[in-house]
Amino acid sequence: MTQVKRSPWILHYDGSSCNGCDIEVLASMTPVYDAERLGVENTGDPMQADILLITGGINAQNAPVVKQLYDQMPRPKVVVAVGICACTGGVFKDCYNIMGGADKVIPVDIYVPGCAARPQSIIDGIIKARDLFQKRSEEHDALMKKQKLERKGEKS
Amino acid sequence: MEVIPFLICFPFVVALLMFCIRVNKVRNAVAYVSAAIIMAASVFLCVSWIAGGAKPVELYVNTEAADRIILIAEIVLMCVVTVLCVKNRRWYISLLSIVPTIGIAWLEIAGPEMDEYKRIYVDHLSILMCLIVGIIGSLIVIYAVGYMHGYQHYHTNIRDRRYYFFCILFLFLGAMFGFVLSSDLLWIDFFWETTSVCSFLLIGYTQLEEAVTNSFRALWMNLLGGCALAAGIIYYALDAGNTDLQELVVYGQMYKPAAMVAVTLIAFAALTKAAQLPFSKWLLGAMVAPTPSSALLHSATMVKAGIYVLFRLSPAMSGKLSGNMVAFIGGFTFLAASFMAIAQSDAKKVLAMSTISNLGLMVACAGVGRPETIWAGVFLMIFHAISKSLLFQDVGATENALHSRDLEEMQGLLYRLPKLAIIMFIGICGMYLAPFGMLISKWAALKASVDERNIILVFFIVFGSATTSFYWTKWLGKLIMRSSKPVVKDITRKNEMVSLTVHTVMMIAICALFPLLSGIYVDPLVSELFGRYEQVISNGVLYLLVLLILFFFAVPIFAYLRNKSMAMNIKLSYMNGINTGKNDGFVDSFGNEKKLVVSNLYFKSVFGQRRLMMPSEIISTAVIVVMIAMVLGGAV
Amino acid sequence: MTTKSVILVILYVIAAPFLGALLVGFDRKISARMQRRVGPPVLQPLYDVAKLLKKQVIGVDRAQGFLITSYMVLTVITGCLFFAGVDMLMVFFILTTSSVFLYLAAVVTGSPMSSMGAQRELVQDMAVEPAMLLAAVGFYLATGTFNVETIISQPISAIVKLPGFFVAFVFILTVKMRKSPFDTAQSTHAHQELVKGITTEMGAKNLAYFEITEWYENILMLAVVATFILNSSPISILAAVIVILLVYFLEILIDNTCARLKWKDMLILSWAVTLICAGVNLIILMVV
Amino acid sequence: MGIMSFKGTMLANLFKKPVTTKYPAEPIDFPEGSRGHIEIEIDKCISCTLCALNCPSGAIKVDRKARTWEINRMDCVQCGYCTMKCPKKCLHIVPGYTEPDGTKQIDKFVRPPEPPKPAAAAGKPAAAPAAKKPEAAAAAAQKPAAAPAAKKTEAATAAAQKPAAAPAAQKPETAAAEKKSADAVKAGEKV
Amino acid sequence: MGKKSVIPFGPQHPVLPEPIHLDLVVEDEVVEEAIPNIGFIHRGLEGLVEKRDFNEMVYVAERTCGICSFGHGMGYCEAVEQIMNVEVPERARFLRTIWMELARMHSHLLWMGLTADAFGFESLFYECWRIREHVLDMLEHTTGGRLIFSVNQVGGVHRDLNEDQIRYIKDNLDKIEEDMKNVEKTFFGDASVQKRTRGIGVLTKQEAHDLGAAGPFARASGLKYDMRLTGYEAYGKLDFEPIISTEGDCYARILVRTKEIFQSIQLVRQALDMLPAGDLNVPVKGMPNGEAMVRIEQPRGEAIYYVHGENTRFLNRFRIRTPTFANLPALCKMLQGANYADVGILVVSIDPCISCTER
Ligand code: SF4
Ligand code: SF4
Ligand code: SF4
Ligand code: SF4
Ligand code: SF4
Ligand code: SF4
Ligand code: SF4
Ligand code: SF4
Repeated sequence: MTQVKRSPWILHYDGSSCNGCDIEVLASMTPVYDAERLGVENTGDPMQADILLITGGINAQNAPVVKQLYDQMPRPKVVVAVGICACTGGVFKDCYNIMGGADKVIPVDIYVPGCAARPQSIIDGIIKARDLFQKRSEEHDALMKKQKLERKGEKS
Repeated sequence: MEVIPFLICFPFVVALLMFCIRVNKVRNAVAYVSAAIIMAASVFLCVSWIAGGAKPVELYVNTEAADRIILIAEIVLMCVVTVLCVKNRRWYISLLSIVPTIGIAWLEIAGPEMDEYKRIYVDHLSILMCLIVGIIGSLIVIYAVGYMHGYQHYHTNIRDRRYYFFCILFLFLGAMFGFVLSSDLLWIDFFWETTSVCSFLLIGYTQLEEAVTNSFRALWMNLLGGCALAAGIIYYALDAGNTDLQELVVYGQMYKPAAMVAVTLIAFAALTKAAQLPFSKWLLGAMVAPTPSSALLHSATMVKAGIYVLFRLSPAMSGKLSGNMVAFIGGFTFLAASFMAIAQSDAKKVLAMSTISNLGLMVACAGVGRPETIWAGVFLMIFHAISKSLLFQDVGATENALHSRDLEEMQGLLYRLPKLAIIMFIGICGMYLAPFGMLISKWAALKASVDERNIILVFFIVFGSATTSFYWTKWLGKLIMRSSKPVVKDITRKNEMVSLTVHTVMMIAICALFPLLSGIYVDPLVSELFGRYEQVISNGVLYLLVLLILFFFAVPIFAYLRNKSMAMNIKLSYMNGINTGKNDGFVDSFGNEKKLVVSNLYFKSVFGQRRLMMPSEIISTAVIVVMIAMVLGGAV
Repeated sequence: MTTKSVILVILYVIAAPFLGALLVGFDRKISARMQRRVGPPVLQPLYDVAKLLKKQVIGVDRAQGFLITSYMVLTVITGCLFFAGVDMLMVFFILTTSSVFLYLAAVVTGSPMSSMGAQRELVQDMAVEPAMLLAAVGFYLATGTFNVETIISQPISAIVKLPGFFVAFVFILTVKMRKSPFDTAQSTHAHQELVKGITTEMGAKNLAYFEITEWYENILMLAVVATFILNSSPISILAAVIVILLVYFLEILIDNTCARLKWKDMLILSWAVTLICAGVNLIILMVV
Repeated sequence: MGIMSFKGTMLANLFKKPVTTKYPAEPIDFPEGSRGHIEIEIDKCISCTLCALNCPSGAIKVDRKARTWEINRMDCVQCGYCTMKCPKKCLHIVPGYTEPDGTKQIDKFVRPPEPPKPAAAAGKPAAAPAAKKPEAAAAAAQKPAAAPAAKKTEAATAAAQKPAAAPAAQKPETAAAEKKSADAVKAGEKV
Repeated sequence: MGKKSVIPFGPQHPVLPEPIHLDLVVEDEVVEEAIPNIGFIHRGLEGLVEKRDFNEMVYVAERTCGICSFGHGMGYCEAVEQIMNVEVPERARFLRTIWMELARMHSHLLWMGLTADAFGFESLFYECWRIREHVLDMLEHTTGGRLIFSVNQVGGVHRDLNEDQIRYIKDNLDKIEEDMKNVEKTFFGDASVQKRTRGIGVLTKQEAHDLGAAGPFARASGLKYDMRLTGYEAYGKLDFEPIISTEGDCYARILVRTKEIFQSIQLVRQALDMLPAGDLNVPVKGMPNGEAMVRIEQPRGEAIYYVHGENTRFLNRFRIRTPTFANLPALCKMLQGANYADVGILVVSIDPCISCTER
């Protein structure tokens, strides 16, 4: 069984955040917190990412962007909403231009609360997410195997 | 060997026919038949010569009558040039024709009594040239029939003078045969001038403003070479009492001063013909001519006439000042032209630049003048002739279908115009990729110049090789890059396709039979020129290369088949999250869809022709002037 | 081909990726320590590739898969040829060919980032090729052969005669290994103006193949470094290993102490170094 | 100007200890006064709703009748304004953060019945949110009903795995939690 | 046809900390045209004044942005205090100044890291952010928050500094100063860094003025323009000179910001030494009635706060003019003719804060 959870690569997208969580995500990669210990790589490219870290709420303009980035990621994938804004819209949820948290457009798996979410909290979130990633990967394998068998069955 | 006069004269006759027949269908039929005959004749010549033992043959030792005919023809040529020059208010150019012709005429009529010498000489090199001219030339004629049809159809502003076009094509073929088979420098001079004038006439075919200007540029540069040639001949003849090329080379090897000067002057002439710096511009300008003439004259054959002469002279130049000059100019041209090719986006211009660049390498090989470099040079010549002719024709056909020959317009051509694009792909691969032929030659040239301890040349080759890959790869990438541009209707005519296919097959065959060709033909060729031969690349390596070629085809095919059966989920391409859904556009700053355009890098500000041409011309001119002055002054 | 070279080739095919991965692993660890971080485990590159192979196979264009596979296979073949001890010049020429496949794999998608990255990759290739070819020329001048096997069985190491070539080669190694300041086409760190550059559109399997090929290529390049050192005496093997490690460490140090340069600077710099170092050395070799 | 001016630092760093904190292997050392999460001394609360009215992000919900005080942990921005507004000073902002979770965590506290029993009050001010669970009913809020279709396939596994541990009876109440708290804010404005 | 590429840059782009989009027309990697598009972060938080009362609004205002959140809270409070004629106690003014300067340090360090990152200098980026953690530690020790401090209130502040904390700050400042000197050497001494910053994105003094640039960005072009000179809060009592540079390129921008970090260290030390005793805040009575405009110097430039109230709990209007908004026109100017590889650096060099630009 491949330990896919040893290598969770993240893609970070900043929605309508105030920057607070945004830079805390970056801070969690820096020496003091060093998420790379866990094998995290901040890819910036959805094609290569396993975990989508999304900060900030969703507004009309960034909703399709978030959706597209999510769609571009290969399965298995996990979404982590970082910060209150991404969880629920936070203090901005009553603003006319905020639709709400990230779960308004894509399924969110892990909510990381905090305003701003602390780096440790983000690392917690990543750890939870990578366990989920491992689980999904195993399911994905099983699914692939099944499909392969089915295809073979069809042929013969 | 009776086929030789036939080969030379027959195209002239056909040319006359072409001019007279004004019915397209009939003329086309005649052109097909004549092309087939020429091809057959050249092959026959080769076969019969090899059957006769593949020994050098000397013919026509005494032909007063023929000499006279040629002299008259030369004067007629001069008159034609003069008339055309005056008509276009460029009378001064005609001086470049009048002066040497008068000189040659004087030499022949009033000059010293000549020894007996041969007029025609047949050996490996001339047979090879005959084959190139015969086979590729005829194929291009066949291609031209189809191409010119489409060309006239789309370029309604250009007067249909196809009779004229084909006339000159055949005229040229005849001149070319004459050129490579003659040994008499006076004959050579005549055929030389004829090819120059043919080229001039074809460049001006469209009679548009730009074409006329370019054609006169080509004319004066080539005629300048002609002057040097004539001067060299006269100088040599006055001293040695004959005008035999082979004799000249022998004298040159013996360090006879007169021969040295003559060799240098003739080499200079060859540089102009081979479009070396600082005379490269005429070849670039020649690209305004219809594609068949570009393919035939300006890449596959005529420019090779310069190379041919240099190969002949190379034993005499080897290790001398003139040789160094030629090697330097060649290497320098190789590098500078490949730099400039980077900045071109017009497909024909890229081809022209790469032609100049490759010719430069051949010239450098000749200049170094060692058996190994000639070996490499000959192979370069063969590969270059085939693949360039192929590429030119292909680009021409593509242009007819696409109405553009801009590289950027060729994006995704592999999906939009598959047949032509695949051929183009193969042609380009042949031009530079390991383990195809061109690269092997480059490799040999590099090795030989190291052996020769020619440091500058080593650098030219090493850097030129890097830049060469750059612009070719760019082009390949364009062909394969996905594009949303519409599929293009393939309007390539059957005869064009025939020529293209034969070229492609030839190209692949030669790659595959490379070691064989080297063993049975090129090695003897080299030892014939030098009287000795050393193997550049061991046979083992050559066979390994052939194996690699097979592999080269096998790997992608295998990978492709494997990949086909694999499940793959297609995703949108990455555009910072604002791909509009078809991979060809993104949401712009105003919320609208904007078409994505991905262009290649051209580095115009660094490698642009405007920027590099002037300095390169200055450098090369300086080198040539200094060297010639030194040779004239008696240095060896 | 001797049995020795057969063994070497087999070793290369099997062990090179692991060795390459380990080197990258140490690279990441050492870099992390330089940045006062703990850094990922040494085996991280292997974990990464294992994961990538597990992921859903995705792509923008079907053709990409086969082009990348061809790239990988051709690079491995090139490496094999080198370890089989054949003509070095040929090895370098063929290496250029395999990199063409990488270029094609990146541009086939027509995506902006990956195409621009690919173009820069081409510039990089253009920057390194002279030095590589010159290195081969240098070996030829020093030992009279392009044959790798013969080169490494000379009585004295080639580096004695070829210090300039060595410097030029190590310099372009920085480009080849995609290290700062020359990681213009693809950066292992995402924070590049081209996103992931040439690999932007590669995910899952394709990226895994790319990574593996990089490992093979790195090992090949380091083997060339070793060729400078190796001679007929067995002690030279030890020396070669030490030099390789030193060179690799130097690359890591350079990577961590330089800003990324632009393509123009890269081209000028690497050509200048090639011209000066290799050039002077060449002149000396040829004249003497 | 120098080449690789940073090399000294880099080489020196190589022999220095990394500054990385070993979290999660080692616990975090929160400075005193760090604003982490809100805690309530529920027995002191008088259900005045001032905290709920003044919370800028509407995280608190107070139900006077049911004597409950609940906070949506995924809504609280740790501003601490509620603690200032509370007349009984029974709200505190203390170090330590709410753990990330797959669901939106709502912590509900019930005020003890009228004559307060001292025994019940003693154990209340619990420290970490995790420790609170046995006393306060932590409920798993359902995902918003408007979740996109894509979620069903992709996140099906996640949904399945989510513990149904939360008492079934509480579900309807928590589902509406978000909305109601928002309503509360609006109601407050009208006052 | 031309050889121009038309490509998107952003909104999702790893070199950009925040979503901003540029339509780029590029030829040979040289930008010919750049059209920016913002709005990916627009929340409309100014509109919230109608839903949150003026005290509560402080917490919304400081979430305009998580980097100079302190300044936003402070600017808002100052504006409200102005209409309500509140005299803020002296100690509170000094505390505000101290926190403001600490926030400036963290903002500048963050920026320097991002700049290093934009030109591909990973380890320098890490180094800057490592130093920045010291600043964040100080802030968390004294305010309870790493980025968003929530210590301001209309009428003053509600956290105080005790002796331990002051000592802690002073110790930390020494450490930072030392580390900064090391980083500074690389920023100004390394050849490769110079290659990427010198002469890149030059903005002359005149252009900076005409295009309305603000903050360190403007000061790097030689505009002596620093709102702190107006002496709000405790700045009037501190001794400092605005830092300017004249080159106007990316190098100058780094220079100005680096020097400002040292300046901030000095300012914090001064303020700590002069810290007067007294109340932290004064009670605020009544409702805001009238309008006020306040200008303060945020780390990234001048910000303007405008409030308007009509004697209710809720303000009528709240507007912020942010520095990035002022700097965008200059950015577009610089991008023209820039190298594609420099786009990232140039965008970062104005210290773009899209989140407050769009609020
Ligand atoms: S949760 Fe807070 S810190 Fe994070 S983006 Fe939202 S307002 Fe900013
Ligand atoms: S800390 Fe702030 S957000 Fe959290 S409950 Fe209290 S007032 Fe609301
Ligand atoms: S303000 Fe205090 S007393 Fe009032 S409801 Fe909230 S916690 Fe209870
Ligand atoms: S604020 Fe003015 S400039 Fe900005 S979007 Fe609105 S109208 Fe346009
Ligand atoms: S920023 Fe402008 S548009 Fe947005 S809420 Fe405020 S006033 Fe309205
Ligand atoms: S101009 Fe003003 S009122 Fe009109 S639509 Fe735009 S924002 Fe609304
Ligand atoms: S807000 Fe008003 S004053 Fe300010 S720039 Fe815009 S139009 Fe001018
Ligand atoms: S200028 Fe930038 S850092 Fe400052 S508040 Fe605005 S967005 Fe935040």
